[in-house]
Amino acid sequence: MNAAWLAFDALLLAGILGVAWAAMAPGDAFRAIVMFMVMGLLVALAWVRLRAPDVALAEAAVGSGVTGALFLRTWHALPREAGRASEATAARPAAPRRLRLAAFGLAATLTGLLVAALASLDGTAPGLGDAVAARLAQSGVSNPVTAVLLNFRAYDTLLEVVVLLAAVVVVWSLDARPAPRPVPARGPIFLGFARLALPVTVLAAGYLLWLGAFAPGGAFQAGALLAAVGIVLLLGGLYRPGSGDRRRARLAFGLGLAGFAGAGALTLGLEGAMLRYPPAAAKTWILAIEAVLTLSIAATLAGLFLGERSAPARTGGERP
Amino acid sequence: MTTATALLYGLGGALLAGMALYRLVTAADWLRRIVAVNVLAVGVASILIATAYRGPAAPADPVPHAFVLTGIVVLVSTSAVALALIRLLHARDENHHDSR
Amino acid sequence: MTFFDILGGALLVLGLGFFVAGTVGMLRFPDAFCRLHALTKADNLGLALTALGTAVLAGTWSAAVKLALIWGLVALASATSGHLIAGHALRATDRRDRP
Amino acid sequence: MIQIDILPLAILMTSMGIAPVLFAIPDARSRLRTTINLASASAKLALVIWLSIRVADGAVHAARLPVMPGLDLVLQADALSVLFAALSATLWLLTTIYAVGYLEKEPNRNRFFGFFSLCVGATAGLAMAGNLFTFLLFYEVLTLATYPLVVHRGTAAALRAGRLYLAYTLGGGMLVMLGTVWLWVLAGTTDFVPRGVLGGLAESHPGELRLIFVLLIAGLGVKAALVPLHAWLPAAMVAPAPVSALLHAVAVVKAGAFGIVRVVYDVYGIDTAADLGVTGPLAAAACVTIVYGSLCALAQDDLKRRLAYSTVSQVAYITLGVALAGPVAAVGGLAHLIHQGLIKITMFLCAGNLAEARGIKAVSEMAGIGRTMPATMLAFSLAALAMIGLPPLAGFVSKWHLAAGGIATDQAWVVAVLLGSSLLNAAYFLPILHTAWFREPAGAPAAAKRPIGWMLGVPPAVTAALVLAAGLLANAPFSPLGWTRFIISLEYS
Amino acid sequence: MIPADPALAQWPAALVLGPVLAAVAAFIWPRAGAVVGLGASAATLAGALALALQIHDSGPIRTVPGGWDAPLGIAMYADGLAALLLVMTAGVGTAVALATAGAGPRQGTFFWPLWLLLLGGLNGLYLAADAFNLYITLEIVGLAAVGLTALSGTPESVRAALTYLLAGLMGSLLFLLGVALLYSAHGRVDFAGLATATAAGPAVSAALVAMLVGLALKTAIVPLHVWLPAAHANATPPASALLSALVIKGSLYAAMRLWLAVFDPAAALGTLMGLLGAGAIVWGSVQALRAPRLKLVVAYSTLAQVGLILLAFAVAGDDAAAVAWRGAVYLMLAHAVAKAAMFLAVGRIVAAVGHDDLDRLAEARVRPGPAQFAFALAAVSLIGLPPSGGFVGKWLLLEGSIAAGTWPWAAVIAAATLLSAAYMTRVLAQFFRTDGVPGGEIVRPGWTRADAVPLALALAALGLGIAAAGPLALLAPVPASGVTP
Repeated sequence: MNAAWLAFDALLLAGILGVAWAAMAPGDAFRAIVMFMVMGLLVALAWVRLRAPDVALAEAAVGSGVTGALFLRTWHALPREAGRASEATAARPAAPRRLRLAAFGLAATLTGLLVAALASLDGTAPGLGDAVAARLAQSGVSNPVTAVLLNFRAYDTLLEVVVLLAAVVVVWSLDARPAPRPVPARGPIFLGFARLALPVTVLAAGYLLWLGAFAPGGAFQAGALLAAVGIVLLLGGLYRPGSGDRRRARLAFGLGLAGFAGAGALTLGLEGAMLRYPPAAAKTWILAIEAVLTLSIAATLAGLFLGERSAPARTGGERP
Repeated sequence: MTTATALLYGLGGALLAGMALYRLVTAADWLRRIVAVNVLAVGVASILIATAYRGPAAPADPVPHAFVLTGIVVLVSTSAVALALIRLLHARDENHHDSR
Repeated sequence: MTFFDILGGALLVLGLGFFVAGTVGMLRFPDAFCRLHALTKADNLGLALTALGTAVLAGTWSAAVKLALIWGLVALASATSGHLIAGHALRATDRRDRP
Repeated sequence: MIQIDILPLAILMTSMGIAPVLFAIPDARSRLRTTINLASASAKLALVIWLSIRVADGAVHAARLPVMPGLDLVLQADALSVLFAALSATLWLLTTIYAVGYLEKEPNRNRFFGFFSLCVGATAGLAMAGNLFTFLLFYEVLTLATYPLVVHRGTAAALRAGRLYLAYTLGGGMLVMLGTVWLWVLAGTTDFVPRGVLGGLAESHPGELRLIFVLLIAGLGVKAALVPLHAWLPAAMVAPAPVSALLHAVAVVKAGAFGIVRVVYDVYGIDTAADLGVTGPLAAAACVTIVYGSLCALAQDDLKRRLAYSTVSQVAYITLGVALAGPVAAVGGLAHLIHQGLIKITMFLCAGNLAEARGIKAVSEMAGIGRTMPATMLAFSLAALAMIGLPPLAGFVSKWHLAAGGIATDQAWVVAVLLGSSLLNAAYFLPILHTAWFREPAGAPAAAKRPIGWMLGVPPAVTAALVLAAGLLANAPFSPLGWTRFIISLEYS
Repeated sequence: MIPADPALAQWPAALVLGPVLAAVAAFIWPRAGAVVGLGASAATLAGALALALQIHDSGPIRTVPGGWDAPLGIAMYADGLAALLLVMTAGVGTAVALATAGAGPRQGTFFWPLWLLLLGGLNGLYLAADAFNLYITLEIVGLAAVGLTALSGTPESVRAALTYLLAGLMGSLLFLLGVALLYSAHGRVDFAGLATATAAGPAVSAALVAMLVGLALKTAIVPLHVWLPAAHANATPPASALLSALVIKGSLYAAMRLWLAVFDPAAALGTLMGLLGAGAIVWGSVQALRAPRLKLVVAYSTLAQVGLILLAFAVAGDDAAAVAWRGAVYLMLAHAVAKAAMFLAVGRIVAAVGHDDLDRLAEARVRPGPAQFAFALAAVSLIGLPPSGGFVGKWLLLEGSIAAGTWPWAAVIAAATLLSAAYMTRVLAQFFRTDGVPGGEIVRPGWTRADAVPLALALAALGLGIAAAGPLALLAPVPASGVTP
């Protein structure tokens, strides 16, 4: 049985490496993007194998899904014509031989270093699994990953949300000339699908959020799902942002961080330490924070996808 | 590394990182570089996940998982900024062309 | 090895077969439309059988419901995306035909 | 701990403190600027006189501010400080008057006078520096504050001179810094103490101490224009006349010479230095400079260049006096610090007047100028004769002591050097006088450009008078010579 | 598990939370941006000063947000070094904010949230006592910095921002790789634990290399500097000031912290760092001597200055090393203040003259005296001449290298001084040159309020050379092997 599993792992790994290589190979950008998304799914599978379902979910939803969508949107905004494509997207015409050799040297060094390092590990390092397990009861949630993310190392997560906000601030600070907008996918079939699928997806997001407390899931996965809903709405032209929505959007982006940091300040005042929840009410705090985060993350991811200024001003329609 | 599986995926991560670094340096266009960076990140994440693996029976160490979750979100944010910059760059170039 | 295990396994293998067929079609067929044809059929059925097999193996109703839900959503999505892709392909061919 | 003493701080601030004010005053308000300038300059002179009296009474004035662990900014007034401070204070007042007249209606006067007073402030700081660290600080400030004055004209030539000046002085400053840090690491102190602070180190680390000495002297030698570190000085004569006075008499070259005196006497201690065998080479370097400078001066037709090379040669007398390691010679050297300053500033101010009034820049153009500008040329001639060493003028006094000191420390060859250089001095000054007084002007004398107002006329007259006085009244207690004797009595107790 | 004095324990967390919350406010209500930004910066400065005094009196502060102690939880650690950089960041930032308060609408809108995020990120970075925590703060700083770079919106700035982002991303991923290796080797990532953890080996050394290379990318240590000149030379003046004064200090500080607190690297590695530093000094100076544009000269000088700071890594010997570290930190401080002043002054000069083409500056009919004066004063500190912070830092560095008997480094420091003097003089000469003006009267605009900030910063850079006693007292225990468990 074990050998079979190893064979499966090797096969999966080979697939991941192959797809990754294809994703980075020169040539058609669209193909590369699709390959990248495929790699994300395969990696998620591999991580399920390694008993990391939470991460697998996130990788599939965010790493592969949202990132892929972002790539496609950008690819769509870039010109196809060869001559200008190079100017717009190329940093350098092509890699000369010397550069390729140097790059290979670098890559080989890095890989060698890592292989040596990993091979040298004897697995004596205990890690923090036991520490987490020991304190899980006091954490207020039963899913260890959520416990780490929102209680034991909640400060990291707070800063992570700061990164998210920083990203959306930067993206919105760039005033691009209205980039061509994706073709609105209309038609009865799509609409039907949207009517049916979107509510279900929202439901699923809520389910994931609630699930996070004791099983794989949580704010980020749920947020990603909601973001997907938003993106479909926007792409389908089912929802056209008006000029007034810009402030509301900013509000939504800021909300999560405001809530989280506010909770930090509050606990700092009440408990004398940032994000140390009152032991009894830990679960309430965590779920409240996660709920706010989910909405904000969804809005932020959608905002990142849409980009600033162009967005509300832009009207849908065919690209020329 | 505790188990062969972990070692296998860890080495896989190392390989991914190496490949990504090579492509990152040699890639001709921005889009491809961002893809490469993402692959590099996946490589790093794989090493963390492999580190956390304690065999099929025992539960895995959740802390590296939390690290990777954070990393994924950080990376999608950064990628979004990079892609927005690429779009802006293109728009600017186009203006440039129009002005000619 | 109960009867259900065998049944589930068999369903999984059958589903896998459909996936393989779909993939082959995807690779071999000449243009987008044929590929879509191969693909959608294959993965709907393939997924259905896989889901069914998994449900049998899992053996709980809640799991079965979830799997059914997943299958339904995927079926919907693939139908829609198939439609969209076809539309795109059509427009693309139009544009190419234009002088 | 912070230690506050009003007197030294006041002397520093009278020139440094007003610099920002001067910067802020727009060019148009020249009367206001002049008032502030002269008021502070006179105030400073008064304070320095007061200080000298206090020091003569043996009072100790010291202000200190800790900067780094163990390293304090120390302003401490001893007899040697007073000597230098008095010189710069007196000449600053005169030069300021002269500069006001000289720069009438020129642009950037606020910048000029601002940096000018910064320079003099830095000089006061150098004079009162209580340790090598403080000295280094003001040494560099002096460099920085002088650069804008050297390039004041903003011409390509001025900027070239400025670049040369910075290249030399910053290089020198770096050497001083290296030496100071090394000394600090080695000895754990940089304080100026009569007869030195090195104690037993001379036995334990002679090699390192010699290297440090070389670093310090080389660094200071740049400003003191010791050959071969002198090239910046002749080049810098493109600057306006008041700046030349500043460079040659009031501040810069004197700072270098003064630093050498400090290092030899108050860091190493004259005996230690002699034991380390570093004074001999120093004396040799001084002699080389004396002769080389004079030889170069011979070849110059441009008046200011000739004066510049004579400075190179004359300032080395100070170094020589110190390096001879004997009280008598030391008296001569230190006295020359003052005498050379008085003499040389007289000559530069006169040269400036010649250029301003008649546009005369070269010796060859001076034919018959003695008749058209008698007062100026009288002052110039007096100074020239003093420089040659004609008794009873100031130059004679210092040269006499140097020679006597050479004999006292049985290094009779010094006498030869002094005689030789005096002959050379005569050889390049007497022709000037001859041309000025006895030659017929070739063709019509150069037309008058502008009249010499009192602001341009009085300062050289006063300095010339001082040159005379310093010679005649050499034995009075507060004469340069008398004060020098007082200092040396402390150093060679 | 619970810190000794809760009142004390709140400072570090508050210094991170405050700016972050302010950033959200400034983002949601753009109109209030300037008010919120200025207020938050000033408040942060006050808080940082209070913390510094606190530490000066009663030693380092260690707190655990969340109440879960390391290694499971995250520790925040504030010692003199951290406090000094906190004050530096808030101080310079407040000054730059004051200078920006009157800038254009778009800058107004987005400058404030970006700056406040940067401030929060840097504060978190200085206070981090946990490798992964450090990684996230690095990302915050990196993103905010990219945003500031692109703020001017010119194609050059956008391209520069993209390159910068990619370099920074590469760097932080290498850093994360190091964190992963550390965790896999030690099973923990808190500094205190890592410092005491015994098990070394390939994994740990690989981690050290990966982290140092990553941070070198972010700090623009030659030869990993390619992104810096374009980024710093094409951003708006306030952005350039923040980028060169503060942002690169963040990653440099991280490297310093890891070097002192977590690893005990081999002497050979230190020498290598020293060599890199020397290379950076030469390369940066030569480029600054040849750069055609004023802003480029200033940008390249940053490379050389960072190189100088790197020399501290090379000086061995216990006491000597301590002195050298103090010198390096003080150089960081002085460079931050002086470089901010310089970029703001350049901004004023360019605004007045209309271009920053160095060779044509001598022909300019407009001579913005105050700005040029500020530039010159800042140059004095950057060259390291007394009385200035640069001089004090350089003195300590020299003292360290001489005490350790490592003469080559002393020579390098001397060379660095003269080189920097050379390229700064190249600029100053253009200011004094007047005979190149093609006819006509030279215009000398007087003082305006906008000159106040650069001038004040430049004077502060000089003041650091006189009032060095206080800051150095804070640094006294460096290197107390960084973080005490």
